[in-house]
Amino acid sequence: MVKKIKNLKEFSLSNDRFEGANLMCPGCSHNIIVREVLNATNDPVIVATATGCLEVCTAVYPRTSWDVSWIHIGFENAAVAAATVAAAYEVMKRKGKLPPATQKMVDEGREPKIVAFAGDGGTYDIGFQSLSGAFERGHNFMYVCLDNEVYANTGGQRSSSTPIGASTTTSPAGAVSYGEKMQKKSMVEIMADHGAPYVAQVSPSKWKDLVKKVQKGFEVYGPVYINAQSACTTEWKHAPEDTIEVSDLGVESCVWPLYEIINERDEHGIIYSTKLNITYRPKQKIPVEEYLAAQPRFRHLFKPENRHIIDLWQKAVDARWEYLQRREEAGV
Amino acid sequence: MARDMKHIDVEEIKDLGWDELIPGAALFSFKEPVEDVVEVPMEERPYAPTNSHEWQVGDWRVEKPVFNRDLCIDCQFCWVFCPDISILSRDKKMIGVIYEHCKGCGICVEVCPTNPKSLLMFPEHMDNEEALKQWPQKEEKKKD
Amino acid sequence: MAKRMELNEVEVWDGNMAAAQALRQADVDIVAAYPITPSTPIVQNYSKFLADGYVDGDFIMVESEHSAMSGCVAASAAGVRAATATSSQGFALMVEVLYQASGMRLPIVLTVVNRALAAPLNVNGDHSDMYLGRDAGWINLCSYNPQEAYDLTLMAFRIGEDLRVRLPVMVHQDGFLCSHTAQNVRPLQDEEAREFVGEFKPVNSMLDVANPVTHGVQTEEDWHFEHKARQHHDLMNSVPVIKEVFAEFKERTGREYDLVYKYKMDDADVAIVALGTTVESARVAADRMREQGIKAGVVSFRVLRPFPFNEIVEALGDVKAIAAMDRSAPGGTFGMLFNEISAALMAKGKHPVVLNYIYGLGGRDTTIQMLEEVYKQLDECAKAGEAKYPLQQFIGLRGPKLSFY
Amino acid sequence: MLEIRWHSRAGQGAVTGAKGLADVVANTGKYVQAFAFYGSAKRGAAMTAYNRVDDKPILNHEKFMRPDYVLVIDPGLTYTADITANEKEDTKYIITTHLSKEELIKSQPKLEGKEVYVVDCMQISLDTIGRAIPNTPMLGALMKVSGMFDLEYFQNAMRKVLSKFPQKIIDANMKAIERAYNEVR
Repeated sequence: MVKKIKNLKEFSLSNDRFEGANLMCPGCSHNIIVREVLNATNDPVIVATATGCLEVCTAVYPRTSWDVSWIHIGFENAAVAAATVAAAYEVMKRKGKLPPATQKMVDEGREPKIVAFAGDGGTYDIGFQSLSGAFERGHNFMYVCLDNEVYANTGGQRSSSTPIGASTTTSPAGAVSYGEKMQKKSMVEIMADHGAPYVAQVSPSKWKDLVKKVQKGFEVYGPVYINAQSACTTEWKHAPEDTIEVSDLGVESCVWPLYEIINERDEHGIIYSTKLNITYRPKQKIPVEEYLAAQPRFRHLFKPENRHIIDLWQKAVDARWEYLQRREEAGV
Repeated sequence: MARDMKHIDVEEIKDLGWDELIPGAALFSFKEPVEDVVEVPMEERPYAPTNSHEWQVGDWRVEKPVFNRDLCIDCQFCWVFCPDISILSRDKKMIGVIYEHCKGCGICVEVCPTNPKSLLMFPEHMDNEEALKQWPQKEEKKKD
Repeated sequence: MAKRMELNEVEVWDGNMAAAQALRQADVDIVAAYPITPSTPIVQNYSKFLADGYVDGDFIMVESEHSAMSGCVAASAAGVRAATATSSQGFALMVEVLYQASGMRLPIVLTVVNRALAAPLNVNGDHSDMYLGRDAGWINLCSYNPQEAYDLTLMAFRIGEDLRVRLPVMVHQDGFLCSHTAQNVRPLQDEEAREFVGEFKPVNSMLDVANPVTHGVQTEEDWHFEHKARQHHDLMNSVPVIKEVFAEFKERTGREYDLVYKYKMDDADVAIVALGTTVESARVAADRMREQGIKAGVVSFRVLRPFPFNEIVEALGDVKAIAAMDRSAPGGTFGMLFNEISAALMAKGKHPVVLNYIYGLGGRDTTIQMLEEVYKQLDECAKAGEAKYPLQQFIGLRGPKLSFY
Repeated sequence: MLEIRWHSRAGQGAVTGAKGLADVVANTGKYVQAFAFYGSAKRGAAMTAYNRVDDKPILNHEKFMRPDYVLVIDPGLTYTADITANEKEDTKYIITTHLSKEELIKSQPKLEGKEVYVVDCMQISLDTIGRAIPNTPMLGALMKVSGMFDLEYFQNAMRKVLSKFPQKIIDANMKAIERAYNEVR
């Protein structure tokens, strides 16, 4: 059942199912994303979380910060965990063996929403196999990647989501290095190419866009992938109060474009239409340099010998933005 | 015998022996069933003592946000962007800061659109009454 | 509702079919699995049962064994019955999640068709995978033939799901020697089996939206130890439940199981201790030895974990010489059976000669003649009252004799 | 205890044959065992399958066997496989071949002086079933040579074993069994 959210005031009527006094860093985007996702629906939610900051900070014995059922198994298996909970739910529903309170919800048309949260390490890297498998199998669940582009939980090591030029603890900038050497991979397209009915990229700073996409994701049957920008005060090294501003800089510079890919499928799962929609278009695209300058993880790029990496960044972002616009125009 | 982790007194938890633990280290959110949690505001929920709602992290703060009701337009930016569920908002009205859960990140202040802001950071030790007295005046828009 | 399968009083099933039939009859809600030789036919048979309408649950063909066990953990925490099967490398890939399953106290059933671990790659049977997982906090049940693989798989659900236990259970069978060897099996009819296994009783089900529960928490030095202690305590205390289930099964079928398996041990001077199909082959060898006047017996673990300390000492305490036969590369020490049996005997003040034989790795044939040779060596030691051979010998090996200690 | 070793190529049905035989024998109240050796080799590779039959439960799990019967269902294996391995004095050989017994022994001298029977299971299976699956005809020949069961009893029992197959296939197999039963020399 879709929750009606016309504006932020209406959204603020939501009763959170995620609790404070968890142990996440002050100013952490993960928490903001989790709140926005959970508050996007009034249906019951069941959560699986990969090992990572969110997991180690919200279920530290003897306290839980979750008012929904929650499971953590390992680093690499949040997708299969959520997918199998979804499968178990469907078996029990078919057999008529759901717990009474759950059955009551189902009877009211409020089926539980099953959501996996994982960081980019648990998604782009170690959890990719489990994620790919679960999407190929088509389970009915939502996977939200909290993408802070680094292994924040273990102390800031590079992941395959770390963007070029970022200084991390395993790709540090130094006398002869500008930091991370690789471009990050495009998880949104990779997951869309699994044939998932709905895939989107979001930023917590654009809360309405995020909530709308999550709601769309909850409405389709099948696996849904949401790639959420998650500015990390500790590893991006910006001040905690600047989390939303840094996120916005990412969106407004098109470093973090907000878009969705919809694979429309017939009853046999055959895709008859793929559409990419850009859901937010900056009024005036700001230079990437401003985004980079806001984050000390890129500080060294402003040295003369590394300026070319900033130019490279701008080129890459422009090319990508162009690509997205062309796809949108072409309706593919 | 495993102790009932839904009802145990918070003070007792840390003294539990191995034989009193729930098998599998499961934790419960509530003391009793809550059929439809989204219909129950936090202040009315039967939280189990093991719910972090019953805990506090306020001592993490160096500075605290102070809320000025007189200036607030109830836009709810602070509510939506608060990472720590520490902005108490009811019936579309901003009520105040839950200091037990606020870690003092300052996002609420940054996103506050009023002029002057309706939320500002003040030293942790300062009285809120005192802070309100020191509230700055409206900032004139700089001319280019 | 699943269709009923008409079964003959005597079926000729291999170990894989026996295990698959037990999973079918147990009405498992979620089987999440990945193929690997030699356990593959279990999930093939199971998916055929599903295709023909004999299974009401879901069968999820996942993309790895890691996901197979992760899926079982999630399903079990969701509050449904979950099971899977694996071998060897697949088992190794599952290991991380085996600990999650037991730590979260989820009564998953895993049928393990034992096979060697690479390198070099080998698809045949030995006990390397069993040994790899023995500290994972699971109840370990051992079968020696297809009938037992069937019986123990049914019983595994009852034992693991008992509210006094709530632990995952592995049922081991030998790769090929059991899994691909068809023998007479007397199955229960579907309704008898279902009645015996009973309905799954969810505990802290994630699907109960009115009672949110958090599974898989983080504990640090202030809590981890207590939780592991609780887990070990409950594993150790599963023994009475295992015995109850064995007793009830005997009442229904006449087939008797005990923590420790004994053959002709009442008056035995020498004994072979082994696992898997070798236990039965050793019976043949023991009978031949007795024809030659050597009082030979056989002992095995029906329940490897929890370790039946008193029972194993009772079984072996009066024996003069014992062969601990380990079918797993010992990796720089004695084999597991040697270490555990010797420790148990010593702790109870018993000092028989104990020899360690490493045998049958990678499916190398274990012949009756080879077992007879072992008995003959034991007989010499028994008569001499001391070890007349190196404490660790590799047998059935080409090339010069290999021994240690 | 009666022990049987099958020589076959993967895909020719030796395992199915061994299990089918076990099924039939188990129905008479006897104890059976049917197993095979596998490597990672695929269809076409030489392989062996085994049966044990006894009046009491079979405990022996050694792969080593001194067979009472050696069944060779692929003609080529007579020359390339070690079909006389671990033979006993009275081991009986039933060999698929288009040759006469004398011709066969001449072509494979190590069968000299042994109790050898020949039957062309390949041709029979091609004629009756339409495919080179020489396992069921070999069982027909084994019945004749061993006297284990009479033809009619065995055919009835095999009908049950094959019951999941279409009637046409069952009928073809029955014909194959009967021909081999009558043609084995």
